Amino acid sequence: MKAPSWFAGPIGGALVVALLAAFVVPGMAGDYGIEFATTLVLWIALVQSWVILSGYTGYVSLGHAAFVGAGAYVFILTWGAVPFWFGLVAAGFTSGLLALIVGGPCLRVRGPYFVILTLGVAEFVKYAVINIEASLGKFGRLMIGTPEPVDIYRMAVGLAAIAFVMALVARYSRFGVGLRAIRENEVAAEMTGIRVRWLKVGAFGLSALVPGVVGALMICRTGYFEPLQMFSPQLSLTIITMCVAGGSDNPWGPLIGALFLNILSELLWDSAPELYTVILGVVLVFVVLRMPEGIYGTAVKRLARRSRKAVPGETTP
Amino acid sequence: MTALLEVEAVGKVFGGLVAVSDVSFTLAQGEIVGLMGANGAGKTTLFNLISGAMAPTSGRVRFEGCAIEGRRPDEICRRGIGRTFQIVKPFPGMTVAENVAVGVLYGARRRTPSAREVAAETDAVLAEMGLSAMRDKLAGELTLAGRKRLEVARALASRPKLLMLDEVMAGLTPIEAAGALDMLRQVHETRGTTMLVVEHNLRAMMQLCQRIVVMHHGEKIGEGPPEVVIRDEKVIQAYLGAQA
Amino acid sequence: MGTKNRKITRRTVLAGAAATGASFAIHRRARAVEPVKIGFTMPKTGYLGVACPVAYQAYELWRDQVNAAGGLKIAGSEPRPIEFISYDDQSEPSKTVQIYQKMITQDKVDLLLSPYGTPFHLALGPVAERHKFPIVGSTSNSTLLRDLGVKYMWAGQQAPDVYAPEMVKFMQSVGIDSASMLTLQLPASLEFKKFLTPELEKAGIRLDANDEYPNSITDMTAMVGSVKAAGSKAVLGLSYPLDSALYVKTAREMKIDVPMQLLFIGPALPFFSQQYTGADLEGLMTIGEWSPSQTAWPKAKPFYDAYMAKWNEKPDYLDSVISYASCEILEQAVAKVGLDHEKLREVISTDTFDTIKGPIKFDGNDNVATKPGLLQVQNGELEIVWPKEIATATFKPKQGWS
Amino acid sequence: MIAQLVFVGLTTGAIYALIAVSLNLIYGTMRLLNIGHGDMAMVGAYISFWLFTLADVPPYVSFLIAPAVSGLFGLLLYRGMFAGLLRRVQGDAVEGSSLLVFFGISMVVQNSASLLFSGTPRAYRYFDGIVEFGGIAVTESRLVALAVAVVAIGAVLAFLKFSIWGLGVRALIQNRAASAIVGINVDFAFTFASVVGFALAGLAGAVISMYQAVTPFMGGPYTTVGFVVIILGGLGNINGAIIGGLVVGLLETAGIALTGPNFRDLLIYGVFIAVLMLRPQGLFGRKGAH
Repeated sequence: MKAPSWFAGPIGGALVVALLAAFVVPGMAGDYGIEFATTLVLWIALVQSWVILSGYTGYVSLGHAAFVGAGAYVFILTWGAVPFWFGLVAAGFTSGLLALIVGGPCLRVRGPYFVILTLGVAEFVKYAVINIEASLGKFGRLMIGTPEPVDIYRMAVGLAAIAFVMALVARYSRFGVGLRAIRENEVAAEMTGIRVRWLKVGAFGLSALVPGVVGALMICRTGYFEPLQMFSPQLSLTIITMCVAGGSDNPWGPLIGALFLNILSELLWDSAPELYTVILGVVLVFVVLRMPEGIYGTAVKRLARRSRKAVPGETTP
Repeated sequence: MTALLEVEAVGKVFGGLVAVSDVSFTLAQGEIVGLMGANGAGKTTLFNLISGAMAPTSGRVRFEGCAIEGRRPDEICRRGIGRTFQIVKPFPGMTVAENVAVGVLYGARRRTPSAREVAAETDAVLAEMGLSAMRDKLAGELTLAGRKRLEVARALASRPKLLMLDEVMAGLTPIEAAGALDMLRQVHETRGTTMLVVEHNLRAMMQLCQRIVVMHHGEKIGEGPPEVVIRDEKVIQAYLGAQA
Repeated sequence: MGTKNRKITRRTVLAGAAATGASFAIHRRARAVEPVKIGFTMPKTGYLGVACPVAYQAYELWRDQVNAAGGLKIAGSEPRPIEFISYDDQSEPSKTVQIYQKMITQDKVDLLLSPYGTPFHLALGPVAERHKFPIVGSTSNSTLLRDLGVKYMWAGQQAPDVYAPEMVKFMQSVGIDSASMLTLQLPASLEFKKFLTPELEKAGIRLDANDEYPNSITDMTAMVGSVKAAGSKAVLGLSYPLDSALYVKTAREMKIDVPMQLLFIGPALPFFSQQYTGADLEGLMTIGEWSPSQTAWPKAKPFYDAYMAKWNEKPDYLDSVISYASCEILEQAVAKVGLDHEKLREVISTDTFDTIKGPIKFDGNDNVATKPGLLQVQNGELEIVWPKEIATATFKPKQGWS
Repeated sequence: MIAQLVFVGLTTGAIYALIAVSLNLIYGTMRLLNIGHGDMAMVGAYISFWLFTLADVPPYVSFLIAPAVSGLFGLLLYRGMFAGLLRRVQGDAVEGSSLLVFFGISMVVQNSASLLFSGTPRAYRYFDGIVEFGGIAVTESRLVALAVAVVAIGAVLAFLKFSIWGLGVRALIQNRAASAIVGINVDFAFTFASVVGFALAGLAGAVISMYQAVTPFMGGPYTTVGFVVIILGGLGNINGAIIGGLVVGLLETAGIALTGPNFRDLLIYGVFIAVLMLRPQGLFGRKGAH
């Protein structure tokens, strides 16, 4: 299916927002604002990439950290040896390749088995890298001459825009219809002519491209690579949290989830530095209990209900 | 008439259990054939063997002259075999229109359709199945009759040359069942689709099918025009005996 | 069968509550004069949450002491009380970078103290440089800080390339000719191993068992077994607190009878003496060059007493001491040149400071006045056994377990 | 040395099995992805530590108090949150939602502990004599841990096997929809799973506190091991969880002895991945159980 014409709207919108974010925000926000915005935008890129596999197909991956870490690792290995942009691209493609390799066997397993298997694979990759680094006599690697924060921020904005468009196109294209059919009923999907395996592995590979680049940008920010931090399972968990909080059937939910969680934690952190993690936990629990379909899903439903009430006689929203 | 589907001495064994044994029959282009038999006779297993959900232990299945047994279900679908499930499997979280669009997008065709073509074809199938009014409802919210209809619609959307229907009338009220019957006849009339139908409703089978294959304990025990088959002594004994 | 340390904890709770109350009181009274805002982050949550109290407790002690004495003396103006602006960096260096930017640009802090741990110092180097904001490092001990080439940050502790030769010199001085090394796969341990291995070789000390283990380790039976089989004269555990405790547990079970048993970080921490006492603790060694009983440093014992009084547990001889010393350096620099960042950088880079661990002077990023040393538990107290110049006791081989 | 390694592996494995069995009750019955399970163990460990240091209560008494507290916590969580959640959310969405809920709960519990007690590790000494038999020398606390784990797991097994309610819980683990149809009281089974699941986690924590320093963040690794073990053994399979726990325990001791301690995680996760590749439903899971 060719991209329908209305794609032009959201894609154009994403571009405008990205350009504004890239060139207006730095002028308004101070150094700290840029750091916060970079963090936010990198999270947006991550959740958009995650949703392509896990949101659309229902194969919930707890292993996204492996791709962030692998990208960061490749980036630091090639640091100084290849041009900067080449390193970024290499980071993305290495993660994508890693996903294609592990995706085939992993995606044979469904449901909870897949969730924990991806966690296991990510931990395996992490400790493999730790062992490789140790055997090379490395104890954390330093990068000197990383880009200025403002430039990292702009790259992150670009990346998030790419990730958003990828998630959007993946959602509303033939590919995305197939992925969602797999989520709804894999057997029926296969019987309806969907090459289930190709689609799943393809989605896995696609969803790993962006995190690889995110990993590279993350180590650019601190100028330091250490496997234990870059492969942290906490990162995978946080991605899922944002996506579930926002709703994960389309790119908007995760976008809202990432905004919600980042801004909330920023506000809490600033006003209640001691208690903020506790409050954040309570809010998360509340969100799930009150909005099981995520903030976006629930909001859409409420709006639909309201408009239905407003226009009596109309049967469907 | 050329044979569209040829089932040759197909057998399936699960562990030690023989589910289907040495079944052969053919379907001609444009024919509607019924598959009858008591519960456990092996009808659904035979469906699974043809549609690729399972590989047969022995025998061949040819579609348009090509051996398809043991191939992946998605490939078989794209070759032109569509099916429904006895226990319905719609995509519950997608709308009715989206369910049908999956068939349009991934079913048998030579090139990827454009968005406009998908929309047009989806609308056409929805109209054909009488589902237009429910197009934006979630499939999971439909009644059983609606979901069964939707399954047929989704299968039809994939432009099958052969449509395999697994008890699309079971569990429906008599009025709903009559509606379904009319709908299938309509489809056959306008599209000329070949059909293989499993149904327990004897009257419906008599009205719909040109020929009936009867199975019992995994074996084929009879075949012929409906009015002949139901008078067959062996069939009555096996079928009614098991029913009673 | 069981022994316990009840007194410590019950009093800790009470003392903690009292201290909080006291500091509130000071805050209110001091409102008359605009306080000096000093910012820092601590990894209160995340994987370093376990380790950081030893550092921020030292900071808080310093603040309370300075405030109780009338405030921070500033060249050219009245003393002003100290107000801390501190945040949780969640054990993430990128968060540290972000928060320090916030503290500099939004909270407009006057001064900064350092965060906890080497990676955090490394991540912060460029920030200090960009804002020309001096930060006296504390709990950082890597050669990488030097490689970073920043002018506004100084390492608190000795880098391993200085430390390793000293350790080997000590081993030679007590006649140790063979060693087994157990290394945790975390940056600080791995870096130490990298510099220690060639030194051992140069000194002709045989390296027997030489294992690395991940931070997820829960059982050391196999590893300690290989140490026992090797029969070395020293066990060099390049370990962190929790795996140090695991080593002791396993070495006890397997009766490791080795004269020198060194654990990188652990024996100096309070929980260690809750878990192990008496003969188990006796004779264990760790790195560090500080002791309250070193009379050459008149401030040492008072610091120890004050820390005990406030927190009801011993300071960590490495991290608490250097954290407090970094505050002292800042305090003395401010007393001399005021709050101007450029002047502060100048004076910190050139002056010699009088701290609880003796004089500290920086050359480049490194502290060149302090000689790295080793500590040993003797009669339940940590004593300096190396280097000779500041030793408070002589090395005694470890004598079995309880 | 081999005897020592195997015995120690069994003691480690027994605790893993205890945690996995309790996690399996929660995950197997309700499909709640309890990533806060290890934090419940942490709560149990703190209870044990504080009771001992402040009130002289010996740990074997805490073995009763800690599970009572954490079991009550489980009951409150189920009644207050999960009963409603499970009514409203179905299918795969349960896992996603419960993951988020437990992520929140875990944050609250961990950080409350951190605020109340600070991150400083705490420890006490009890059962710390060394027992020697047949070439094996172990700290008493390991033996106690082994004994407690065996008794607790045995009690759960006996309950599931011999009582009529246990039969219901087992049926529920096998097939939830079918169980409700045959009249099994799903609400009771869920309550049981919540209370016993949480209580056993608390018990495990109380046991662990005897030989491992207590910190607010100690739970994470146990959660991970718990999940690996129940998936390895087959989701919902209690016996599988026991065997899986012992396998991981032995991998940690004997496996390390054969390969090297730096291979610990590669070994555990490698075996885990390999098993799932060969048997996608786990070692003892039924095909199609998921």
